[in-house]
Amino acid sequence: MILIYVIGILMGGGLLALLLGQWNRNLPRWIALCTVSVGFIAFVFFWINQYRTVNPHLTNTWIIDYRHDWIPSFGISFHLAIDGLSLLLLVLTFFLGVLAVLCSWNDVKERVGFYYFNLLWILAGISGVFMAMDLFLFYFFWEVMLIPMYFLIGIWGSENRVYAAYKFFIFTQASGLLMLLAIIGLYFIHGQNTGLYTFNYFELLGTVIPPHIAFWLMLGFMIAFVVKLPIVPFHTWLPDAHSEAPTAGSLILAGLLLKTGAYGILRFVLPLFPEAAHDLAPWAMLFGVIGIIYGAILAYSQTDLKRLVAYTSVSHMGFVILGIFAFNELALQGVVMQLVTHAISTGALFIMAGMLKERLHTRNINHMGGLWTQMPQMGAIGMLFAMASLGLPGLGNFIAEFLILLGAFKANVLLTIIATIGLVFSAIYSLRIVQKVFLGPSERSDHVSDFSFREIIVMASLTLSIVWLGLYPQPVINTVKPMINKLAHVFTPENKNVQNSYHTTPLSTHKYLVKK
Amino acid sequence: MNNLLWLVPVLPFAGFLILALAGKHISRVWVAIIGAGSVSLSAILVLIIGISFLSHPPATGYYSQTLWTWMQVADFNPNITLFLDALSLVFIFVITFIGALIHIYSAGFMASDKDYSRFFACMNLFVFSMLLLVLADNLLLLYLGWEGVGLCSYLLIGFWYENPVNGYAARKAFIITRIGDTAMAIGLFVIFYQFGTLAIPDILTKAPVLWQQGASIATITALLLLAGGVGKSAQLPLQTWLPDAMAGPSPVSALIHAATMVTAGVYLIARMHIIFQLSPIAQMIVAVIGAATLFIAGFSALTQYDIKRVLAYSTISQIGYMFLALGVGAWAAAIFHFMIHAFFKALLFLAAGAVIEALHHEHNMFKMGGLKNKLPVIFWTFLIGSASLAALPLISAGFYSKDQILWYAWASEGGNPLLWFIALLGAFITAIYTTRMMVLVFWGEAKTEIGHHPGKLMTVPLIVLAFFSLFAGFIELPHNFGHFTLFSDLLHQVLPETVLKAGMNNELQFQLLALLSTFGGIYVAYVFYYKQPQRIEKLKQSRFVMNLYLFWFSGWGFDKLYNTLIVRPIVFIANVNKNDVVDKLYQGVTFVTVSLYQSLSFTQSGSLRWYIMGLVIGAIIILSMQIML
Amino acid sequence: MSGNDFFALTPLLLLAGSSVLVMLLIAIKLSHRVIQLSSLLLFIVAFSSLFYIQKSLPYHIEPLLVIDGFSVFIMGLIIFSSLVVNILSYIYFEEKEESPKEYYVLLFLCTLGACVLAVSKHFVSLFLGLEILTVGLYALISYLRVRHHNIEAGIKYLVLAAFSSAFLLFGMALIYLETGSMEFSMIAHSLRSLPSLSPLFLTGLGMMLVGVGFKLAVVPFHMWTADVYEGAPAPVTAFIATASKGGVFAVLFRFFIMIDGFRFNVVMLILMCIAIASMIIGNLLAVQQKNVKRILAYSSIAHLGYLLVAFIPGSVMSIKALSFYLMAYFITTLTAFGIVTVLSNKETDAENIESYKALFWQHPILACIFSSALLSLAGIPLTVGFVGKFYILAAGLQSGFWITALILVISSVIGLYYYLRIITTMFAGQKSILPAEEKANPVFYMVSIIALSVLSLLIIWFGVYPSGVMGFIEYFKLK
Amino acid sequence: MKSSTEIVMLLAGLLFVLGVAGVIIRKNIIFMLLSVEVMLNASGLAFVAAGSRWAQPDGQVMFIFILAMAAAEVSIGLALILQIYHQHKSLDIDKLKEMKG
Repeated sequence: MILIYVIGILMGGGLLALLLGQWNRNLPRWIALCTVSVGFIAFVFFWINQYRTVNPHLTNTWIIDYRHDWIPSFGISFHLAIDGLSLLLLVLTFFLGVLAVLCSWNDVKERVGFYYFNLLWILAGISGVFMAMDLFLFYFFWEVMLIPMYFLIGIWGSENRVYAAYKFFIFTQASGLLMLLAIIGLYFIHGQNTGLYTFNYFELLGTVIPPHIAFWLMLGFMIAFVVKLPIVPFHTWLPDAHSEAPTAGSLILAGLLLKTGAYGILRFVLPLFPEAAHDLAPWAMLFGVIGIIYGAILAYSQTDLKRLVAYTSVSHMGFVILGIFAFNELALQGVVMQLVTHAISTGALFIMAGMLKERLHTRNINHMGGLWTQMPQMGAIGMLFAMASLGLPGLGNFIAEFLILLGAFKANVLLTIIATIGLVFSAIYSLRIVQKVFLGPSERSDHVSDFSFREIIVMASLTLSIVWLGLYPQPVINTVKPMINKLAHVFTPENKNVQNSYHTTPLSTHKYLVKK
Repeated sequence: MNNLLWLVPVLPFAGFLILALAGKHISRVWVAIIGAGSVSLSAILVLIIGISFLSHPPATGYYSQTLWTWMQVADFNPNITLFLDALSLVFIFVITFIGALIHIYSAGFMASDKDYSRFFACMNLFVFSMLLLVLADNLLLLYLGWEGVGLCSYLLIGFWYENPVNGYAARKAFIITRIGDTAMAIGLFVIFYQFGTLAIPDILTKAPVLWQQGASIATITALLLLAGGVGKSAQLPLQTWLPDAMAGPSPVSALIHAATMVTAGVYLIARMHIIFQLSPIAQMIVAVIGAATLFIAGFSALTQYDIKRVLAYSTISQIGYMFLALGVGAWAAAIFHFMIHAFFKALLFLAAGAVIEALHHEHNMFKMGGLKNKLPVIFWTFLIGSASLAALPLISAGFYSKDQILWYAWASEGGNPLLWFIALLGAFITAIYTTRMMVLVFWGEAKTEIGHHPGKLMTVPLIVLAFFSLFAGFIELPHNFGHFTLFSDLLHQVLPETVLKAGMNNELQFQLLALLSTFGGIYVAYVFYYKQPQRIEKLKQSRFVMNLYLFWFSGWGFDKLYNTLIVRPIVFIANVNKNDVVDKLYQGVTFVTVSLYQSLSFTQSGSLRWYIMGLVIGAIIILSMQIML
Repeated sequence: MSGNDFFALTPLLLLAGSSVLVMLLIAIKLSHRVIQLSSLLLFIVAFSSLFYIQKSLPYHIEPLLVIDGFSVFIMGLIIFSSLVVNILSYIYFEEKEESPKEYYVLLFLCTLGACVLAVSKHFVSLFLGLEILTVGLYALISYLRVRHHNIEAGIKYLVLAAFSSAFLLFGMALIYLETGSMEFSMIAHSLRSLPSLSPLFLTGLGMMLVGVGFKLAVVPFHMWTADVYEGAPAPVTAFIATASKGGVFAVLFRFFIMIDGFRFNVVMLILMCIAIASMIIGNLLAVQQKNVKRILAYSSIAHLGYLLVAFIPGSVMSIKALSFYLMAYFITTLTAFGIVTVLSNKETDAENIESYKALFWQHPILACIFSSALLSLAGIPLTVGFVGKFYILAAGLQSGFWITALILVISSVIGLYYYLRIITTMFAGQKSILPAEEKANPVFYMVSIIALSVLSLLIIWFGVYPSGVMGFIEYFKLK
Repeated sequence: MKSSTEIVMLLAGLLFVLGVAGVIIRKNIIFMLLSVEVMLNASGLAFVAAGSRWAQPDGQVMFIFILAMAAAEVSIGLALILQIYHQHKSLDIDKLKEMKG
């Protein structure tokens, strides 16, 4: 039930903020803060409990399962369930949610109620995406998070916001609709095979799909996820959306929305279409590597700080796709780490870009420089996160990238080597950020203030998290371990051979097994 | 006492944390005390641990201490484990001991800097990372230290960040070393999939079992690790960053870019020596790289006018010697040279720093001169350092370490006459540029007024280092000259002994030749720079010599080469593609949509007759489809 | 005709009677307000009579009419939309027209025509219903006769409608000639005995498609749509977009079901082409359109294309999907035009997109209602439009019509752009400092807004919890 | 099929096409309406012919409906035309192009 309550609290809090925002400007942000904090605390406690009590080698990976009929005539149910991966991402969602509320504390001055309404509803949609175990419901939440995001960018963004909002919405919507087609296709294939028409994820897992159809259905799912992720060449919405969105919007976009794409691939594409995914793997990895390099080169040439960071996201997400399609436990664990650490490090960079914008009224790094003198704290933190972004050992991103590359090396040596070269490029652009913003001769004579107390809280929590993840990532690894193990199990070569002997038996108790 | 090992890196780290978090609120004295004190404490601790390690050597030859499991994924489970054996003992001794001296020196040197606490924070962080590097039990932890020292090097080179040139040098250093690191990371992948572990002891035991002598996988792995070492140790072809790195404060150059970090490559190769031994080709390449580097860096050093750049090129060249030694299988000799080099090069940099500060930040040697009497302490310590660098026979420590390398370059299994000859030539050049530097700085007439004299905090470390530069060599004497092998005995617990070719016993001749080359070099420099400086001017009139001079001066044109081949094309592509060519695709889609809209909207002309026409045409199409199909 | 026949025809009789009654009320010079309220009451009575006759379903009145679950459902939709249009009409006509009363008579007649279409199963009743509807619409469209646009729209609609009616009639005549019957089931019967389809029959079917296609405003018979929507008074536009199309679509569907037209590959191919062209061209035409009424017109072309996507498979799922989507489309379109109506002032309709600027900050409620309608038209979740679109895709994919489904998806992305454009306009700009203008009829204004709020709540309610409605539709299955 | 039906149907078709051509060609609204009437009557004729083929009265019933409908249409049409003339002082259909795009 906690799952329902969480979504309910977020949506309710949003409505409350909207209504009370009419007559008090301060109330909405306190409501938002309380709402998100409650969710965060609830999930952290839940996680700690879970972590203590549950054995990571357990076969049943599901922690909570809640189900209620929704549209029975279509076999659609309001089915929420979480396993380690979902739990982890939910904790992340609420963590960044709290930060998003905090970092827009003074940023937003107009239409405060509506702003926090949108913020909370985005979080609700994202939480829903991470919990939904009914494909229809999943799509539902997938789209629900878009509209408030559209408003967030379109109303509170900077100069070019309308264009960015359109672009964001149309890209994600177009790809999402293709996924809807694939979902319905899967629904009918499953129904025609078994006579049971349902959108239930667990039922659909065992669907026997003719290979050529499976490939197209998988592409339908993939397109939605790779646009969200994003993978070159579907990435062009991202720099615009990120750079035009308000700080909290960029934070949520980079920290959470992109993660839903990776989550979707892990949760749906691989288990539902293992063989098609297997066929796609070399291409997916290739595009991942192209993304790594291409994103990095583009990041290097940007002069708009937020745009620059946005392109680094493209580069980092290339690692994610590379890792996912390496299909082994190392890489997949790396991917999960990458999701978490990228959310933190890129989120921090966006927050910092927002703070700089607030102080300097520009995002152009050519107009910055020498800020260390006046803002040593921000300089140090900025340096730290630039280092995180280039994958410095000891910080979380390194663990993620190293595990991904280590895993991917097993799958494809050549591509991994090229991807590793991407690390050099990441050093180039990260150091460029530091150099242009904080180092060099001071460009300004007026006073620029360093962190305020609220900002220190925000940045300190991010810093602690990234260092913690860099030095002791085991809690994260253990939490997702059962899920990842199961997933990796599907793709181990020995298993494939075993599978061939299963050839004639259409039904098997194991949900993730590959069937021909 | 061994179980206090964790404190050795933790002390400087604690210093870093205190200075980083509260540096603004601590007085400068306390900053110095915390900064230098933490490293000094750790140096003392190392002494204690070292004594206990030597007096009660562990049965396995090493001592390891697991702090916690870093992560555990599938069969990949690196720990945060510290690992102490003879090799790492030597390194942590050098790091903490020289580190402490340099910290003390810095307390005086940086006294007037506004970012005092930031400097010490970074220095402490560096010591921590470097200790982690050499104490790491597995390659991943080593990599952590490896990148950590890179970060600190970056931070400290660019310490005076207001000047963009420093920032550029810092970035160059970081990025070029990162190229090597990347190759090393790939090497780690290979190792992991070959041995299923990254723990160094396991790798070293498994390698000879799993791999054939001369197996190509061994070569590949060794070369990938070598690439890492080459980057960090500024060897050919990744040597270009080190001369620029001199933009940092002199203590930084002394600690990071002379004594410790740049020798990390030497440490790595020595640490993974079994893999290198399995691949004679790779080992040969190490030797060749070392020889080529020492040669070209020597010539470049000859032409510099910036005192720190001379020292930088000389560092590259000296590390070349160490690589050469590693390559020919003279493992202990390489480590010995590392230690001696750490002493005298740290000394030289610190003394140079004192000179530079005394002369109002004047780096140009040609504007110095006549300091012999004005800065006597500096002069004498610098002289001792130079003697060691030039390997002045018998009395300097440098002679003992370098002579060993020269001998092994000829006589060991992997050695050959060509390598030996290059090394000898290198020694000759070393003597020339060292003497040139001495002459230009300390003799002749004074060209710049002296500002303030170095205080006690600065001179005491110089004197201590000078002492070691003179006498540290006596712990390892040549076979025909006392045959005192304290140091190599210690190291041979870890590293294999050097195998000599058959029938090599005429070591004396080679020592004499080395001696000759040193004195020859000193004489040449004496003639050209002291006796008849006009000869140089005369030589420079020749076009060829001038071009050669400029070529050497620019570090053999490597910077230019890399700029044209790699940097410029990438920057060009990046700038051309700034607006993302992929986006054009989507703009094209938009354009098509809008043009379709415009042409369709043209059909909505508002004319009823046109609408009727449309209706009729539609009807005709439908009817003809009905009937035709 | 027996008593039972009359019983079954209660809704139609009520509608017909209402028109006479209203005429009488006008004759005794009652005020506009009274006329409006009484006609509202009569619509409610007619609507509730639908529940009343349910028990006796299905009921055939040979040979012309059949009253079954499907027709009752469609009639319900039609009467409901007329009811809403009726509510919206008061404030619209009160300030623009000195004699607005006869409007209600025409509205009843048009509703009657549309309802007759929904129950007809014979060419004669089809023709009658269609013409009652169309002739009434001519007058409604040009009701504000002093406005140039109204008259222009009226004459365009008149000429084209008559022209296409001629096609329809000629087509019917050909089919009658070939099959010897004008009753759908008899036609089906005689078709079954024929070895192959004769060209005359096919020609007839084709010509009928032209006629019906015009009424539905599908490509290539769509060109009148924008002009008529723009020119007609906003409430009438709402009526054209909903009730008139719903009736025609119902009869087309019944015709195809009864003659089992889904087996004629050529016809289906043509319908597919029409569907595809409607979706693409309809959406493209709206891309940069500045006039909101025209945007909604073009979007209605696309939506009819979507409906055809569900129509083509002709499966059981199709019926449900069509019913659901028609309902979704009705509610949404009524809401959208309702907003246009409410925002219109005495001189002009609120059709320029610029007049919606900063609406969100001036009339947040109206803006929210309009946004919900637009998002529903765009098919975004949380709205009924999404469930409808999902239903259509499901119906299409169930029978393997991937191409039409794919085109639907792609074209709805284009559609998204212009819906978003309106929404963006509403959110753009700042709150103006001008005081809100005084409304002439605050009570009716409030009533209209309440009605629209209810509609938009329905949009969201059905979007979040569609299973109730789905069960309801299931209950009204055809046959 | 009886040959007389065929001939009548041909005539109806011819009339229909004539009507279509008339609507397309004429620019005067009144003539356009007239042409539409021709088309409608052609359809009526076709119904009569079809009814006679099957010896049913239905075709003629339909014809009467068509007549009634045509009359209603023309009456509204003429009213509109009056209004147009009133506003535009012209019956040229090509001048009625205020709405487009």
